[in-house]
Order: sequence, then C-alpha cells, then structure tokens
Amino acid sequence: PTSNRPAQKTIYDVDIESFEDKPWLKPGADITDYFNYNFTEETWKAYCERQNQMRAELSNQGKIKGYESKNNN
Amino acid sequence: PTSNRPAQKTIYDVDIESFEDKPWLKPGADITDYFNYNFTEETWKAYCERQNQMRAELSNQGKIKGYESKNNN
Amino acid sequence: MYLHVNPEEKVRECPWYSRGFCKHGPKCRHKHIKKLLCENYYLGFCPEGPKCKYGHPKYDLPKEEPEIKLDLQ
Ligand SMILES: [Zn+2]
Ligand SMILES: [Zn+2]
Repeated sequence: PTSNRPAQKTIYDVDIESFEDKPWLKPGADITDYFNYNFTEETWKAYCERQNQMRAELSNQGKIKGYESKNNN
Repeated sequence: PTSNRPAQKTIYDVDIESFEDKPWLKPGADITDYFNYNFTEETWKAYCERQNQMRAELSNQGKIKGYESKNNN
Repeated sequence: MYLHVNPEEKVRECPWYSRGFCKHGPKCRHKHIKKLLCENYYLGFCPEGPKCKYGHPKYDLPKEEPEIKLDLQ
C-alpha cells in the first residue's frame, strides 16, 4: 500500500519505537531537548499519524476530482 | 489575539476570500508557510465546507438523539 | 544596511527539531528553538504565515544542508 507514496523520507516516517534506547527517557534527560511543541512520545505519534493521514486523504481526493472531471468532459 | 473571538469559532469559519491581499500568492511567498498538509486555497475551501457541514450534521444528530432519548425514557 | 552576523545566528535552526523531533537532543549541533504549535496551522491554514509567533512545522525535510541564505536585496 506504500508503493505510491513518495520515496522521500519525511520526519513523520521515523518510527520512535525503533530507537533501542530512548535517550529522552533516561534519568536526567529533558524531553523538550528532543521533542518540540510540548510533544510527548504519544502526542508526537498521533501528530505524525494525522500528518500522514491528512496528506493521503487529500491526495486521494485529488485523484477522484481528476477522475470526475475527466469523465464529465 | 484570540481573546475576543467567540469560543466556538475556528479557522474553518474564516472565509479565505475575505483577505484583501492574499500574502501566500505574493511573489517569493512560500505557500507552505500558510497551508499545511499540501492544502491549496481551493482544497482548503472545500475542506472547510466539509468540516462545517459535518459539524452541523453532528450537532443535528445530537439534537435528534437528545430528543429520542427523552422520548424513549 | 550591512548584514551583521551574530555568532549565535551562524548556528542554523535544527530542521528536525523545528518539525517536532530531533534524535540528537541536547547533543545536536543545530539550534533547538522551542516553540508552541500554531493551532490554526495544525488545523490546516494560518493567515499569519511566516509572521506567526507560533510554530508552523514543515513536512518535507531539506534535502541537504542548504547554504546560509543572505538576503541582500
Ligand atoms: Zn537537532
Ligand atoms: Zn500560525
């Protein structure tokens, strides 16, 4: 299902869970050194999902629109 | 800056046509400074309409649900 | 007017952190500028554009280290 996704990696493709040690969880670490906008691991994941979902939806609509206008002409 | 805005108003209610100068159209402007998720003026307008429609539908459903539950109890 | 380069400004804002997450945390060689997320931009559109005091995180990562742009016009 990812075949027609742009090959370009975005930050939203970085899987937080792939970090073996999560340095922001270590004692003394300041999570705001790693996450901006007051994100936590959880809210960051939700945010990435929204980004990818919104973009997928919009690009699908573009296809549908293109299809419709092609068939109405 | 949002203190005197009614609480339930959102950016979805702002009519994009009400901007006298649309700074995102100016030469050198980066449209992604203004629009997220690859939105353009056109797709954003359509999206706002859908959002507002959905909100209206949901609030109607709420009224109907409230009415039904009142009458079923 | 002559461009005065403050040594602080030579350190570029971290493109990952400005998008929300940087794995290098406090060890990053770029500057981590803490911001609040713009609610309007999060919804999809902010008319303030680059003048907004809240963060408008971009989607695509810069392909390579862009050279420091000097606006001398
Ligand atoms: Zn960084
Ligand atoms: Zn904004």
